[in-house]
Amino acid sequence: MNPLSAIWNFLYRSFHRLGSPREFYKISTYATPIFGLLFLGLCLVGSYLGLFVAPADYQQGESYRIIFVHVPAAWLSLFVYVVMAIAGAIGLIWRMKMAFVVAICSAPIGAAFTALALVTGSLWGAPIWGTWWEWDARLTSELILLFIYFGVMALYYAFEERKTAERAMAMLSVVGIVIVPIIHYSVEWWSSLHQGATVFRDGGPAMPASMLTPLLLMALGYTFFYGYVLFLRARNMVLHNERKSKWVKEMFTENL
Amino acid sequence: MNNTFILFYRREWQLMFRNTSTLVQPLCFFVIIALLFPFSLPAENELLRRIGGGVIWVSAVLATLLSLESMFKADFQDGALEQWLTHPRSLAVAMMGKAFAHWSATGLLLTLFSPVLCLTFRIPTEQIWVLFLGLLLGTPSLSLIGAIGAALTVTLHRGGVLLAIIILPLYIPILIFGAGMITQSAQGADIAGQVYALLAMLMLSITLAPFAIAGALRATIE
Amino acid sequence: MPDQPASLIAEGLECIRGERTLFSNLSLALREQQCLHVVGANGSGKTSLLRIISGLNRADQGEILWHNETIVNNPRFFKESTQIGHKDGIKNELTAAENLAFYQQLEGVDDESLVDQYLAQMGILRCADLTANRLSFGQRRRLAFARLLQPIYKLWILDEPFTGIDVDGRQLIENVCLDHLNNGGMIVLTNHQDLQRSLLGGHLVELQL
Amino acid sequence: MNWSEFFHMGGYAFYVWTSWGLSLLVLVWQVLQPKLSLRRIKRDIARQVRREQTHGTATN
Repeated sequence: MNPLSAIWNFLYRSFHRLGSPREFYKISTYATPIFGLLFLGLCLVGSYLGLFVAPADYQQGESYRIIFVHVPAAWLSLFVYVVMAIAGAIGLIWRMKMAFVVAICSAPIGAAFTALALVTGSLWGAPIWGTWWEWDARLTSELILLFIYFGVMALYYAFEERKTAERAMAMLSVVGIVIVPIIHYSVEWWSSLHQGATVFRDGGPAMPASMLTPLLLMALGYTFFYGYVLFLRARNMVLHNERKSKWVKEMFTENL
Repeated sequence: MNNTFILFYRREWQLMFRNTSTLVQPLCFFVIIALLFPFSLPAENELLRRIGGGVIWVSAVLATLLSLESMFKADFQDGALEQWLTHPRSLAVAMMGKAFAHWSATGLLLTLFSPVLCLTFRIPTEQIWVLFLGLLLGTPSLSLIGAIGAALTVTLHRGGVLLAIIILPLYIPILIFGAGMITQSAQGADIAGQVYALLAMLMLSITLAPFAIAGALRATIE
Repeated sequence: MPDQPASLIAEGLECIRGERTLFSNLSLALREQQCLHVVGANGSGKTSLLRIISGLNRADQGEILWHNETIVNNPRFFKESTQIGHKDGIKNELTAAENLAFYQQLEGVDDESLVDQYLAQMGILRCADLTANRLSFGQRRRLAFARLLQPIYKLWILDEPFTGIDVDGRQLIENVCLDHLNNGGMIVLTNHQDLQRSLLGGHLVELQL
Repeated sequence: MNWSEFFHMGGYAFYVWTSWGLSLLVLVWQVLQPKLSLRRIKRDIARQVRREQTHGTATN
């Protein structure tokens, strides 16, 4: 067997195994703590480098250190949405139970990080722009994204029948993924009318490595954190959804 | 009469003319909302002229939203939707016919009436045409995108507020470009960019929204 | 023709609503000229089964075959089958004739004389120009059935077709069903009462849920 | 390094520490919430299993 098809077969089988709630539960028992430890390690190192090692910015002074919590949160707000929409699409197309679970468990995490990105952005803006809220393209589209997250969650909780709720919510997140980039560009165009030059004085890509390294570490750590919490939430949901099935009951009979 | 789009479009018109309140209500709502603004603002003609375009756009969005909730309600309650779902005709094309009928009864009507409202806001003639063009290009997208939300909430008893939460964020690009056109033209700037943007969004919603509507109906009716 | 192959086959159907399993491992086969009577207590999943057979809902397990092909996304099945549920798909604002004409146009036919013929067959021709909200419940039921008379439908799926109509109406609908079966059609229906003594008795297959 | 200087953050202490503090709060809450609801779910399932074993009936 050639290596490519071996890899493909492995991926295909793991995909299918993860598709079964029981297998997911078994595999995630080991995967969850690994994600948690990776998050903890990366973010501790990132925080240390960001707070103690990285030098002060020559324009913004120490205030720029907000970047190390703001940018990762903003990154997650988008990344989680993409994962949610892709999982929703997979669920709709292949009628896969676990894909819906991933999509639904992602929504509150994404909303939390979107809100965090907004608040930290505002806290950063206050000393630098001199105002808590600026109709800046990034802040504004982040706010709209938060409302889309709220819409997705509200739609899910509006239905009584779980299967209907899952499909409706997945459908909306897929529609959202088409419109979110359009919203972003329209807001960008609009805010360029609104306030002339961009507020962020372009430090540009010329960020020194001493600042870039902790930023990347934090972003990566946050991403693992998302995986960690996603596993925690998904395991809860699987247990609850499958509480009538034999394997869950057996798990609890042993404990009794 | 074998074209699904025409069949459903004609049927919607037939139903709307039997029940003329569905035709009149969104238009009345549109005018009343727009007229609330002059009452709540300082009586300055210059201010009205500057905000008039935006106010009319917001009113158009709200009037569309108001009419969306009933879009599939009757068809769901009397079982017509279930007949279409189990029919070999393309549900997406049928729903496009329905969405365009909805647009003709709300968006198009509002657009045709908007010049009169512009006069009350003392908007100059050349900007009246800019607003007219913007509404003409933007309101079909409002109906098509809104229909997705209407389809998602059709089985819910109190879906009205939820529908607004779902749909209003998605309306923002259309609002930005539509209202932006008037601001631009008031400053004497070129509006071609916004026209193209609205056209692009219209094309996108015509090609994708019908499938999303059909998918949403299949997802929620089951 | 008992040796004829079954047109409608269901294998290993399972339906879960909420947390409850309504039925599982349910199989059935239906030949031409047969009428499947689904029997069961309230809440036993009769309506769910009918919705699954008509393609409105997807079964949680198992599949349904129409002439040996799955009914999922199968245009032939949706062309040849039709269903009347608790909701009849009739528009209050339109007249009886207009309602029927739309369902005819949906099948690509536009023939007013046929509309009149079907209405006459169901005994409601004199109501043709009344809007549907002015029809009595029985007349409305007959109007819903007039749609089934289109020859394109081979399989009728009827949820409680005999509730709420008078003796004459029931007689008429039984006759219409009998004609359909004798012409090689098939029916799947639910009904509270026993149907053995009805006109359909000779064609009946019972399925206990 | 001087600690009081570090906490002072060049005069931006409020903004920087509020941002970091809130981030920490959100992270902790995100972990805590599913852990707490897991206890509730486990209790519910245990109760359901117990009922089925003692009374032999499936509950909904």
